Amino acid sequence: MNAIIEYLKELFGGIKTLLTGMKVTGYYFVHPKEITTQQYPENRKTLKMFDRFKGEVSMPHDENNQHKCTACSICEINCPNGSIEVISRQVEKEDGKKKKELDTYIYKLSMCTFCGICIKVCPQDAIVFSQGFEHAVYNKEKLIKTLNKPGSSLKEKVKE
Amino acid sequence: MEEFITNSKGKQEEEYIVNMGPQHPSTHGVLRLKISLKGETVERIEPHCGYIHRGIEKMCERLTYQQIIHLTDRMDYLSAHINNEAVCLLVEDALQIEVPERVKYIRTILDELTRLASHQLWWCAFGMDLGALTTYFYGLRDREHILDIFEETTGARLLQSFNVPGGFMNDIHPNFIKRVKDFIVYFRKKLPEYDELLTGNVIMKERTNDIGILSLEDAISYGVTGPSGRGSGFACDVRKHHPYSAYDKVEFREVLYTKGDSFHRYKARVEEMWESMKIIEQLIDNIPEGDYAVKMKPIIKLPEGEYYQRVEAARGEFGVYVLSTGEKYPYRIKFRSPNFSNLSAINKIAAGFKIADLVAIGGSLDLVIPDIDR
Amino acid sequence: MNNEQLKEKILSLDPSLNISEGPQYLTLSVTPEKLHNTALLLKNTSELSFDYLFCLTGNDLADACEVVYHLESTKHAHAIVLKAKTANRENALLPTVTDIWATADFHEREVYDLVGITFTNHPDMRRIFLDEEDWVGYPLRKDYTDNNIVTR
Amino acid sequence: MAFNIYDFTSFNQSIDKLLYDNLPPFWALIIEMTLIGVAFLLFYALVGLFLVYAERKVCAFIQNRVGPNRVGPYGIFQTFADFIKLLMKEIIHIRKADQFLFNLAPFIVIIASFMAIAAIPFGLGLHAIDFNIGVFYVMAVSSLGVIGILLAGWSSNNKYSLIGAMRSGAQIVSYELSVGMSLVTIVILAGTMQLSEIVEAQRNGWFIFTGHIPAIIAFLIFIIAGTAETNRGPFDLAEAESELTAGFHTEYSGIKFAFFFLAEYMNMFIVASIAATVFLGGWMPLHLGPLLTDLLGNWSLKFNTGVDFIPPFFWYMGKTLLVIFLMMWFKWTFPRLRIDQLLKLEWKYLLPINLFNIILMALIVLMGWHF
Repeated sequence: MNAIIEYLKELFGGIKTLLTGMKVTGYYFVHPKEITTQQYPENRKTLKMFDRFKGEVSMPHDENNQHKCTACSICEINCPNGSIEVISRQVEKEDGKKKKELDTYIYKLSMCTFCGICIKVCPQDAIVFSQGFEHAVYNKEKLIKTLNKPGSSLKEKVKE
Repeated sequence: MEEFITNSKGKQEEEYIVNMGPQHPSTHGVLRLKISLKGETVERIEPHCGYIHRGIEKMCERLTYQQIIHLTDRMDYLSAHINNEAVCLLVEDALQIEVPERVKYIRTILDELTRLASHQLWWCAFGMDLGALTTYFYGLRDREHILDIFEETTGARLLQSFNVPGGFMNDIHPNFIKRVKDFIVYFRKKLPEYDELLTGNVIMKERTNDIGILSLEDAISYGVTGPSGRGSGFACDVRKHHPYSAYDKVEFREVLYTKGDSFHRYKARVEEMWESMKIIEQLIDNIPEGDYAVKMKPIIKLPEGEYYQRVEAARGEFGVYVLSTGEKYPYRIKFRSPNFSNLSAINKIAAGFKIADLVAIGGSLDLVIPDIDR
Repeated sequence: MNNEQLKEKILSLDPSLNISEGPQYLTLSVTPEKLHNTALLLKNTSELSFDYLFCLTGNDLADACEVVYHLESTKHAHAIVLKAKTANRENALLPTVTDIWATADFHEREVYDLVGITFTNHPDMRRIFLDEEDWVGYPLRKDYTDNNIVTR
Repeated sequence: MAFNIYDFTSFNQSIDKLLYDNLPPFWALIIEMTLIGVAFLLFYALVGLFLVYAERKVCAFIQNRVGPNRVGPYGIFQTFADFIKLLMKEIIHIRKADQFLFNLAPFIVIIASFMAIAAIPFGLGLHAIDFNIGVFYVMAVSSLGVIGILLAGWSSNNKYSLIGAMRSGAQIVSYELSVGMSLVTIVILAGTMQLSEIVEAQRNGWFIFTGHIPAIIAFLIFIIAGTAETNRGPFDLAEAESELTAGFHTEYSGIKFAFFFLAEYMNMFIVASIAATVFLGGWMPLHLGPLLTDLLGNWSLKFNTGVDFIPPFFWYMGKTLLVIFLMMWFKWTFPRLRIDQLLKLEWKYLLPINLFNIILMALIVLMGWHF
């Protein structure tokens, strides 16, 4: 007799646990409001990434097309993957002194691991992370970016 | 494939060898398990790793200590923050820098959030290994909340690289505390659902109870740590036994189970989620004011000597061994990854069980393959 | 047991051992010949009972190879570092400790693979990560060169 | 009865008459068969496509997500898109596979399910063939599919496939018993094996109500065993994607895989159909039995006439979909069983309960304790 009770207990206990599980899934089936899926390409307009999101390295330019980079190459030295290349040129000033100036700031997105060291070490805060995350391109060459805009120059006040 | 074994009657039998992986849904990555089968029963398992070996230790020999941190993310990507912290703690200890209390508190909170996120993902994947596909989406849904917290404060969802020697890259986001609190309230409601859906389920119990038993002695001998080891009763929680950061200031229980089967490994992890929430609750209101980082020299050189730092990653004990010659690069760095040791025990655990059990055992060990291969 | 007592205890068991104090752990340096016996001693002496090998590292030093064993006792919660230097680099040989701590199985294979120290009596001395058949050299050796190494 | 307005018998007979009057009997028969075949093929394809879509939506909602919503409104054309994709995919030829059997296997699976569907009454007069041993026929035919699965597993020359196929064999051999026994329980109550008569016998109350306790038990067992027979979760050991990647159809691609896929859903449909027919009254509307009629009087008569205006086909489909939903709910909730547990469930629980249940049903029928 005990064996039969044991058997039935096992049976109904098992069925009960199964029903508990079905209750959970059933709840979500009848509560479509719980769905949290984001409809990505549609919500592009309203989608806002967090301020600190590490999308890609970028160099902010002000309205006069001026940036803050002094071409000191600290970011290049600190980058663990060699994804930054700072090319500088020597310019002669009015007073005859030679001065190093940024020529091209090459950023290889394909090699970047988003560790954020370059931005942390930059003494001028010339580079920041921008929030763009749609990096997919058809050509790998497009991932090599020049961060300073053509014709841009160094912002006055950070010069010495 | 042409391997023969001789059975008791002296007759030669062909072994039925199945390669599970490198592409297989339940190895969670590029691990290859060479399994000798007899019917459905697993006779012997031979793990073949190295499919995602990147030579991180070699790469680190050419990187400064700040730069090493971002590579530690990429070993156990599910406990990225904890791995970062290990290197930072090692450097701080070696240079005898006392980091601000604020940093310690926040590190501990982020550690536990990482652990929670990792265990949530494990729970998803474990359910899937057993064939309950719905668990995956529930777990990921809840994990999303933690990832949002990470994203807001650290700027990345998975590979944060938020720690630097001496503190953090940045201070926590103003919303951080509120978000964490909201999450705890939310997750305290959702976690019982996990139990209802999977833990209590009779099929799940049948599938895991008394399956893949790892005795305490074997757990210690194989160095199976983390919840997998604690499921066997191995008191190996580094947070408890060698406290770092703010773990000495919080009350929490080291979750210990005794049987060492898949179910107890499972329970240990689920319990740990509760404990993690407890730890976060104790700290979140008391984050002291202060700096988020100590000013460090731009070039860090560790004094000559050997250093070792242990932390409790989500899957077990994570260790960093550094042999320094006083240069800015480490002469030799070794990462003791928990999964590597946990994997080594798989033959011991799973031999003699069915092939379906092997999947359950693999799930309960919660292996992360890049952490094995490094 | 703290480091002082540990040192005394170990020296009382085998006075010939060479113990130095590091910043974190006691360091016990042994020759390859004595490694296995010392390991057994550390594991089986009940006051020591170092039953948990939590890290096994192979180092390539300039003149020799070295294996560092980080040991802990789960019973007494004390830890020690055991070190063994091979006689030379070219033919680096050490006895295995797999029979004492099972976790050494994989770790020693890793060391063999990357540092090139062969462990005698190991049940399965094969490369673990790299290709057994066509990989030349041991990557973690200091003189290892590879055209694919990217220099920044 | 009002549902007689939806009687297809006269319609069918008029077509039959038309054909036989104008054509020689042989050609009339051929054309008749072709018409029915085409109708069933269309129905088969549509139901298959719909079920795939339904499963994806149901599992999406259960899993707290949206599901397909890109192709067409609410993604209803998603399965069409998938089907076109499968048609266009390359059929990979496996070296060292037994080509003949490898190609044959999907057809066996699909033909077995196709044959079973012929005997199911979709409505009054909507019946391809009305065997007097309908229940027996459906059982016999629907279990032929396992031969295809075994062949697929063996001929693929893949170890996972072979394990999957062997599991499937063991599974079907044991669960066939439960399916049969639970149907026998109802056959005892109905006193016939002809499906149309079984439906007819449920005019005043479905068997699940009139047969009460043993019928409900038999229904539950049938659902469980039926799920197992169709290799669906939690009994999807033959596929077991986390263990055996995809089990017996690991090596299949393109349209051949689509056959397996379709057959799985059709088998589910057939099992649900039989459950609906045998337990839930088939196309018979929900009528309040004499007991309730006494209780409610006039109202129940009005109710009975009212529901009769819903076409029988909708009743049938509604019930079938309900059972299918139940099976989907199972699949997306439970973990998979292990092979030995699967057999344990059958031999330790379902079979003894079933045997006991048959005796109970026989007793009830003998004593007239049913409604």
